Amino acid sequence: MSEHIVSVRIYFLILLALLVGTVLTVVAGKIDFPFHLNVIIALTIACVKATLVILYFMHMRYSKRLVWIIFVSALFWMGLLFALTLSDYTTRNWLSQ
Amino acid sequence: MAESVTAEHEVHHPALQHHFENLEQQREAGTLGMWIFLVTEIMFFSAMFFAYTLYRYKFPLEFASASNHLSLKLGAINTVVLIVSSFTMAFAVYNAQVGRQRRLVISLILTIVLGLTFLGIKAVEYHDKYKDNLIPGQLIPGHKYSPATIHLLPGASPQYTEMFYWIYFAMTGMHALHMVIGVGLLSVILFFSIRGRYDPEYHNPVEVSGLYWHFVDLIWIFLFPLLYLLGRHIEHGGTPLH
Amino acid sequence: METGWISWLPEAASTLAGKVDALYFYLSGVTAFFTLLISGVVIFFVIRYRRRSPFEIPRPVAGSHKLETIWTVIPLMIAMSFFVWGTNVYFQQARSPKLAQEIYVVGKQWMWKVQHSTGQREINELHVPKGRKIRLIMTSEDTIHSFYIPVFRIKADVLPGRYTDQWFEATKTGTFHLFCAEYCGMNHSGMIGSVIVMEPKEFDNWLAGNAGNQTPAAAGQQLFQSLGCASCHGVSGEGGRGPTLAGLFGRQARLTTGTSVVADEVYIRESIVNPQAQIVEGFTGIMPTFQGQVSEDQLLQLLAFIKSLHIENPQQPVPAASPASTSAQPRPTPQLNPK
Amino acid sequence: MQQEGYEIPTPSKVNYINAQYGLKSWLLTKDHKRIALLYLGSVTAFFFFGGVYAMMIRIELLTPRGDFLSSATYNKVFTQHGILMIFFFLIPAIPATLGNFLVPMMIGAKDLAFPRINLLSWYIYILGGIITIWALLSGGVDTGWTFYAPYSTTFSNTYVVLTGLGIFINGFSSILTGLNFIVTIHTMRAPGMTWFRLPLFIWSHYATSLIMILGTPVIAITILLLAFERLARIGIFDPAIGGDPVLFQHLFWFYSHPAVYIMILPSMGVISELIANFSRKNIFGYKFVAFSSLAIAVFGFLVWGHHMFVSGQSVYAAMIFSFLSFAVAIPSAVKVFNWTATLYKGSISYDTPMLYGLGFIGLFLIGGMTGLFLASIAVDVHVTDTYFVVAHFHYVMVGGTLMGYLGGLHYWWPKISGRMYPEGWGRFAALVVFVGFNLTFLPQFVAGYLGMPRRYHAYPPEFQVFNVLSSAGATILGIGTLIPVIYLVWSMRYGRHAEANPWHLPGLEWRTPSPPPTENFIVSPVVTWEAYEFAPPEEMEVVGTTHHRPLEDAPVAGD
Repeated sequence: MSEHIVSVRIYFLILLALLVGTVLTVVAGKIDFPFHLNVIIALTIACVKATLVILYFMHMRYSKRLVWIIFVSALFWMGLLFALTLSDYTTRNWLSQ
Repeated sequence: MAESVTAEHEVHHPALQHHFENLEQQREAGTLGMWIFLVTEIMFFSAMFFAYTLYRYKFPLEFASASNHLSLKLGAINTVVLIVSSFTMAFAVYNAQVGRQRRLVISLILTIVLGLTFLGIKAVEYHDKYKDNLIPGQLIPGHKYSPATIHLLPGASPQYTEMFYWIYFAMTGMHALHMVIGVGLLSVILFFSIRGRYDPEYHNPVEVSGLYWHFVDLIWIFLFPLLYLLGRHIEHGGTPLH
Repeated sequence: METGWISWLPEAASTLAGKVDALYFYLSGVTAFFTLLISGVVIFFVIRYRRRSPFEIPRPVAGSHKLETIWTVIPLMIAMSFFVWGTNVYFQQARSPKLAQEIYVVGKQWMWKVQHSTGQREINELHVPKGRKIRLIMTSEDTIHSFYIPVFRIKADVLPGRYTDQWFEATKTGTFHLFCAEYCGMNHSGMIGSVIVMEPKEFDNWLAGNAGNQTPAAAGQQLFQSLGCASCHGVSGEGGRGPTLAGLFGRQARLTTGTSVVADEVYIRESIVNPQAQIVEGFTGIMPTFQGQVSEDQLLQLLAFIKSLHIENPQQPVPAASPASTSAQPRPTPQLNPK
Repeated sequence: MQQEGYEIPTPSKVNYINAQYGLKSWLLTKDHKRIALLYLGSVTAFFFFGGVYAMMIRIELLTPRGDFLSSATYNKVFTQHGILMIFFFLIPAIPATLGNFLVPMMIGAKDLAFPRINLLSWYIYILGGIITIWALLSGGVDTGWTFYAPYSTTFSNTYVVLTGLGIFINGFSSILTGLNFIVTIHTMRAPGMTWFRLPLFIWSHYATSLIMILGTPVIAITILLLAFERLARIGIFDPAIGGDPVLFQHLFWFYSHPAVYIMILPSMGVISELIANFSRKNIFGYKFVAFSSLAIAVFGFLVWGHHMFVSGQSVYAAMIFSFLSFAVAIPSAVKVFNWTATLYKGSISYDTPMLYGLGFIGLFLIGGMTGLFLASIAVDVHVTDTYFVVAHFHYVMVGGTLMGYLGGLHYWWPKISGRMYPEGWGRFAALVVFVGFNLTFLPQFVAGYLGMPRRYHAYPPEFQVFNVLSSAGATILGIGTLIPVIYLVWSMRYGRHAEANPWHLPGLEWRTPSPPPTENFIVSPVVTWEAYEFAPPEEMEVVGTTHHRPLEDAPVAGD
């Protein structure tokens, strides 16, 4: 397997997308969305930006499956930390209700 | 299968380490090693992200009030600086891959300069917080934390804004530390690039340092909205909810 | 439990103890059986198949999915029986009974401070009646402690800045150990005391014998005046610029965030030290924080006072174990927000 | 099918030990085998350092009154015993010594993927160790190895920050070791060494490394936040600004529970080797044993809340954690059953390593079974923070790791040192360790259920009988661990020279001279056999994978 060389054009496109994402998130941050949407919008934009960086700048798109597995498992473990700890905090006062 | 093992031993690239069979194996090991290191970094930060999540959920108004005190302008500029530096880093890797020596050196220098710019702006921000006595606790003698300069949203109690600043300094401080390490790492790469150590066949160190640099960018991509943006809509007349 | 067993098991002196011991016996029996079975098989194999000549190569044995499945599923089922039983007993214990008599416990380095609802104070001793349900409401003045009574098989950490609780019903009179079970610093092993279980009658005498002490509720009422709470919440908690407190305890309170919380001990404590955190609907956050101004003891007294406010006459002390005084009983829902 | 592959390892005088001389050649070595020896020496030193503290604890507890040490000193002693033993002995014990030595050899590689990082990890370990010992000597630390906030952040006036720094630094040594193993196992296996031909030792080290890289960073940041909280006098675990001390426990146990598996999994790997090799049988249910290691690594991350059943955590979270804790018992049970089945119709020798292997099964049975008591919440509420827990985790962590460590050390000693250890002494010491261990910790189960809290400097007199038994056992155990040190050191000079393959085993590490040359193999090996494919010497010769010589006629060591 030889390494994949990403073209400069793609790098430029990604840069553009990241900058647009930054502007969008700042603008969206100042607008008052209903239903707590602000957090969701901000995090969605951040996730999209992060995905672009990972896939193209970090060449994940062209990497072996092992690299995908490693990265996804990191997110999975982070999810475990969040989920199980929150299982405590979110249910602490259930008993008294 | 056995033949291939001995066959490739004949042509030695000078950068091939003795215990690897060939450069391909060495490259694979290097890249894999960095990705695994990034996994540990994700876990490292995730504990702080969790603390953030928990306390923001607990003190939404205090977090929003304290967050609004941060400079959105500087934060946004820094985001742009870091994104561009990520681009120049990617460009450096590209030039290493295709063997353009001069461009590799230039893009590495650009990346380092942008990284230092980020740190400079961060230092300005820290200094502002220092002047406003917003360094949490008693870390700095004579500058005990005081929320006096924070414009509190209705219903926010001042003492819990300290929690926000604790987490702000912990997360951005850790991030800045990673930036410093990254700048150091890239300086070493730059040094070797100038000496012409890398070629299209062997440039794994550039690639691996690039992975690290992008990762640091990645963390900031999340830190920026979480720390700087989460209460802005309230400032602009929104409902004070989380 | 009197005979030879005495050195293997602690006395069982609460209604819970028997249940925990039963589970313990079940666990011991099952695990001992399997431990002996497996070690027996191992020892048998080791002797039976010992190496007889230096170069013998035994025939390889293929694995068996059937066996693997069997020894995955059977332990799983046994483990699940432990889980169900253990969790079941735990949940019986976790829910405090509504009709329990309440005793306040404050842990500090390195002593236990106890106050009964009649006002009696004790240090490193806890007098309780046999046959009545007792609920301990506990907090710490400094670090984490853990209130542990082995003969009752109960233990719960005592945390700063928060209330935890546990309950028991003693079944045996006598004097028993009380330990701090969470390491808390230099004199941790000295943070011990006695639990004295008495016949209910004797206990009532004991309580009466120590008259003259102010009840926590009464002390709380004084604090309520002296701290200026009454100026907003009304002398008897009837409300004013602040929300009504009479009848609040145990009810749902609607908050400005649109959600509602049960006004339990934790909520009331939080509202005193961090009034801005959960503001009742229809009010603004004008109340100052009392963090650092009232001690944990005083907080408990204020709490006792607020709890007592559902009765017509708030001054009346809470008599021990009288059903009328139980705090967490469901009540008709009075108006929370005077408009 | 076998055309070529093994050159006969010609007995060469040059091996990794005598390839170079001088202190510098050791301190700057990048050879994984030499680094393993550096670790071996330092890890053992930390074990005895921690052991001295253990003896002080046991002497103090001989009598109910605190008459030997003051309570402040006693608190420091048990804290430092825990810190040294856990962070500086149990966690690196097997991976950093035996793992470092054997992972490349077992997969047929010349070294680990990152030899320089490997050396760096030893220096980090030593630096962390020096800082910790410095903290201990300049006044010590009394928070318990668990560092619970807010005691550690606010109330303790001992060297918490310095000790924390030592542990923080040491964590990176663990991370780098794990990283190195994973990359090595993925990229550097010899041709023909497929995943299911790997010895189970490698599988368990792979699983261990996963825990090291996923868990260790969390404790590192937690300790760091704790240290800063102590310096700033305020922080995220402090109720004064709305923080929750229980959050510290969550983050702490997120690593520290899986850390138990960092200790026990490598040991299980050793035991799998011992059981299979010393009964000359392929391991029963290879894939089940291999995957159970991974299952333990994954499930191990889901159960930390069982340390917190009385901590004020939500009762529903307690229920979830209890359930998952029972689930993690299953893969451990599967391993024990498969080991037992492996013995069936084997050819079982009673050499020292096998005695440790069997001893491990015994101790692990007791440790594992009592874990079921602790996973049942109702019983746990009564026995948590008592000597029941102390006994349980010593059985699992110490019993498990020590048995695996000593067993593995004896098993591979001919390879490591090129010398045989004295078999008679070996068996004797194994017996002493086993008896001493059980005498130390069995009585503690009883004391614990009777209600004796842990970390007590003085205790009610009715518990004395158990403590006297325990202290007697600890003395025996202490002697039992000293004996091997003496005769192993002795054997390095006076022991009988070891052959390349003294036990007649198929593993790759036995197909190279003892001690091995610097790059492990004379020719890069090609693997054509399954793991634990035993064959009589003649047949092995037909396969052409091993030496043919008259060496085979020599009697098996110890027989």
